[in-house]
Amino acid sequence: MELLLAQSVIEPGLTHFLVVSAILFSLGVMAVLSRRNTIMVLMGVELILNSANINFIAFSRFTELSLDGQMIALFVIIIAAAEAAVALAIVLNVYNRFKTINLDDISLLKG
Amino acid sequence: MVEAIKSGWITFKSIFIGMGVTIRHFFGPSVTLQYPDERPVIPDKARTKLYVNIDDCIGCHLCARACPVNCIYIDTVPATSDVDLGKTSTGNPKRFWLTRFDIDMAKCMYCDLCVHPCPTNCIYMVPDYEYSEFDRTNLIYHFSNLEPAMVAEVKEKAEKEAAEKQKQREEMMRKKAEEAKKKQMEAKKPPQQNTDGETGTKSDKSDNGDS
Amino acid sequence: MELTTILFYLFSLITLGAAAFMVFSKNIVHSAFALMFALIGVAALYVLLYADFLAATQLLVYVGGILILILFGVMLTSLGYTFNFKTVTVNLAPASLLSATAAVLLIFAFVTTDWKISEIAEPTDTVYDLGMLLMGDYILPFIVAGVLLLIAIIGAILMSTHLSAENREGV
Amino acid sequence: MTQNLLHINPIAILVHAAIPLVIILVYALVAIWAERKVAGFIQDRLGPMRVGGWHGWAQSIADLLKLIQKEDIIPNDASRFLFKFAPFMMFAASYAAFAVIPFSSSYIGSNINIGVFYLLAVTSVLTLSIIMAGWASNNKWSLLGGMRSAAQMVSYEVPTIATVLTVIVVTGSLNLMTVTEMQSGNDILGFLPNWFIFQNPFLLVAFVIFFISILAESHRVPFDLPESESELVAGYQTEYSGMRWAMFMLAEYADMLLLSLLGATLFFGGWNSPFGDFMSGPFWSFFWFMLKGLLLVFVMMWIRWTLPRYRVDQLMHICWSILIPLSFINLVLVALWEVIF
Repeated sequence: MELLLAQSVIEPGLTHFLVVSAILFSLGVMAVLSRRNTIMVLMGVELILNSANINFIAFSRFTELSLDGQMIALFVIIIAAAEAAVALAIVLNVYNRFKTINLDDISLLKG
Repeated sequence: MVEAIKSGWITFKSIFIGMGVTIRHFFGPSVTLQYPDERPVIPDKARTKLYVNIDDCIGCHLCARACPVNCIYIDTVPATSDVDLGKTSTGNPKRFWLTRFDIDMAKCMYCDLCVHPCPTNCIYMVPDYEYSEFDRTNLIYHFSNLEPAMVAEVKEKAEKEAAEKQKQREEMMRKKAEEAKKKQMEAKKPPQQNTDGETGTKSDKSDNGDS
Repeated sequence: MELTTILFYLFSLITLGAAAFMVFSKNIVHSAFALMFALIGVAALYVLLYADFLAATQLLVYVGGILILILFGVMLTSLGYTFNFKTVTVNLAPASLLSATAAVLLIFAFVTTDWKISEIAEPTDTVYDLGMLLMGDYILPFIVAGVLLLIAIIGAILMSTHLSAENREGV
Repeated sequence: MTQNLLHINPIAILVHAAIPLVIILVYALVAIWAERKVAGFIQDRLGPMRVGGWHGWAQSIADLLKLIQKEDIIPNDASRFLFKFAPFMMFAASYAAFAVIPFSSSYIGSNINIGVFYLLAVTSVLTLSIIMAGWASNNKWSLLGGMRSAAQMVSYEVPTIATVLTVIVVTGSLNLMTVTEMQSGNDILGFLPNWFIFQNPFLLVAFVIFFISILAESHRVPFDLPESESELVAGYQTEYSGMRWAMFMLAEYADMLLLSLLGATLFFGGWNSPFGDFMSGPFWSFFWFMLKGLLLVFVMMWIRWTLPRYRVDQLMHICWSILIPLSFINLVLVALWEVIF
């Protein structure tokens, strides 16, 4: 039993983590493109940032990049926090003005 | 700044004063009574549950009349001349069989008004406060100690005696009427006037005797 | 077969499943909670990559902070709490085409590239080294990030106070 | 340290994980009983006296049996999965945090270097589980309770982390075992133990702020707004019954113990005996540690029966305009003290 499992499942290496991050990235892109709810789009952006972070940390673990990768990931998290705070403040303002957060309905600048 | 420090100090001081109060109560004795194990001492005149000492009851109905909610039911049968019911502990002679003496404690309002009129002090409150029941009819207390057979016998006897007395009275009435007739005949007075006067005095006399 | 391997597959399954649920769920609150599972899964993947400090940061900042902000945003921008929180999906075909293309291209690139893997020793104390880096090589980005956060906070507060002031005028 | 965790025997992991679980369960049974006894004594009552023998010691066990038998009700329009999942997630979050608590000089679940940071990160998941429970119940009081709790916990996390940071500034280590070891010995004024609470006047201030914040974080009176029984009919727990409600209760008590033990570790010397080498050793250190933690828990209960509940705006005012500025000023002062002395 254990042997069979060992044969079918390979020890996770750099590629495994990269594939996970690639799928996560495409899911995030899907959310950003197909959803019209601003908060949903924001959540998609968080997924994309996370997939980037997995990439950074995987490279820092398996290559010469060392701790620099983790450092960049840390800054990404910081920026994500700032982005979320500002974005949600904007979303609340938009909701207060337009009574909707559907991105297609917020078209005042289209002229 | 000074204000802020002052208000902060007052905040902490008041919190600690409050906590001091609670910790004193924490170590202080508790006032809880462990009820089924420890029981409170009932005051002397506590109104808890009515009790009737049936041996002392003379069947005078005073308590039933005093009751504001009519929760006392008394039926009496006069004693026949051949039995002596004895006397109560207070010396009053007993003249009635108590065929029924019920108190409905579900209706009782614990006013104590029935206790005071009793001439023999036979109805009073006893310090028993745990008599809850699942069925309300169980709260009707029967104090009469006569058995049903005894009740029937006593009733029969009393009826017989009453019938006898009635007969005697009728006999007496007849005799009296006969005597009156004789007198009437002898006196030869106008019949209407005489009869009116006679009956009037007789009824007066019987009223007096009854009361 | 090692515990690490099982854990890797378990956590990547959780992460990707939760992320997929997040993207395709109609209810936006369900999406937000699915995002929580995805973020926790990502934190677990960080642990498997020996980035324990970053895993904790991920939990603290994303799960304890950003996600709660998002949930508050959801609750504050739907019309009453009985509202269904339904979201519309548009451009389904082009979006899925694009994201599938991205996924295929990325996976192809990642799998075929011959990465220069170096077997570095498993680090035992990342916190100390990270701290030294943060106070050494990365001191300027660190300060800039601090200033950025400060500006973001001030901006968010200004925007929301402006919002409430407008409300008061409206009333 | 992580590789140690990943390469050891799974059975060893299970055994290690079971020890805090046993401690939490036993503590919860004792604490629920003790809470009622404390409430009773403070109000000049006796509290539970019937179940079991002496002073109703088996009351919590009877309650547990009752809760197990109760019907598990799920509201019709509730979001079923989230509704079922929330109590377990809440307990998992507080239970996972026990991994880094050094219970005794020879036992710690996981001796990782980011100890305190891990603890704070894991407990922040608690907030989400409360929102989850509140939203999934589909009940306006639950939702209000959940939202209030989220606002409260996010706010009070800031002073908690700031005061924890003051201790970290002094120790220079996030590892709770190291933090505890740094406090052994009796050197202050010749007899006082080397606990951080005695080492530095600003750490005393830090402890006061920390204690107020953990009261708020574990939803204890006077900050029990999320579940305020008299206004929100128990807040996010309204729709829960039976075992799921018991899980919430367990998680709350576990959270209370966790934060008390964290306070004992950071400020009161953890498992160090107050008498130096006297009565020290693996068992005695466990005893002293639990004693300190349970004393803090007792103070929480004591405060519960002393102070009334705050309003929401007062709660936020206390946090944002008093505790947060104070804790940051205090952080700077502690750092200055460390530089000077």
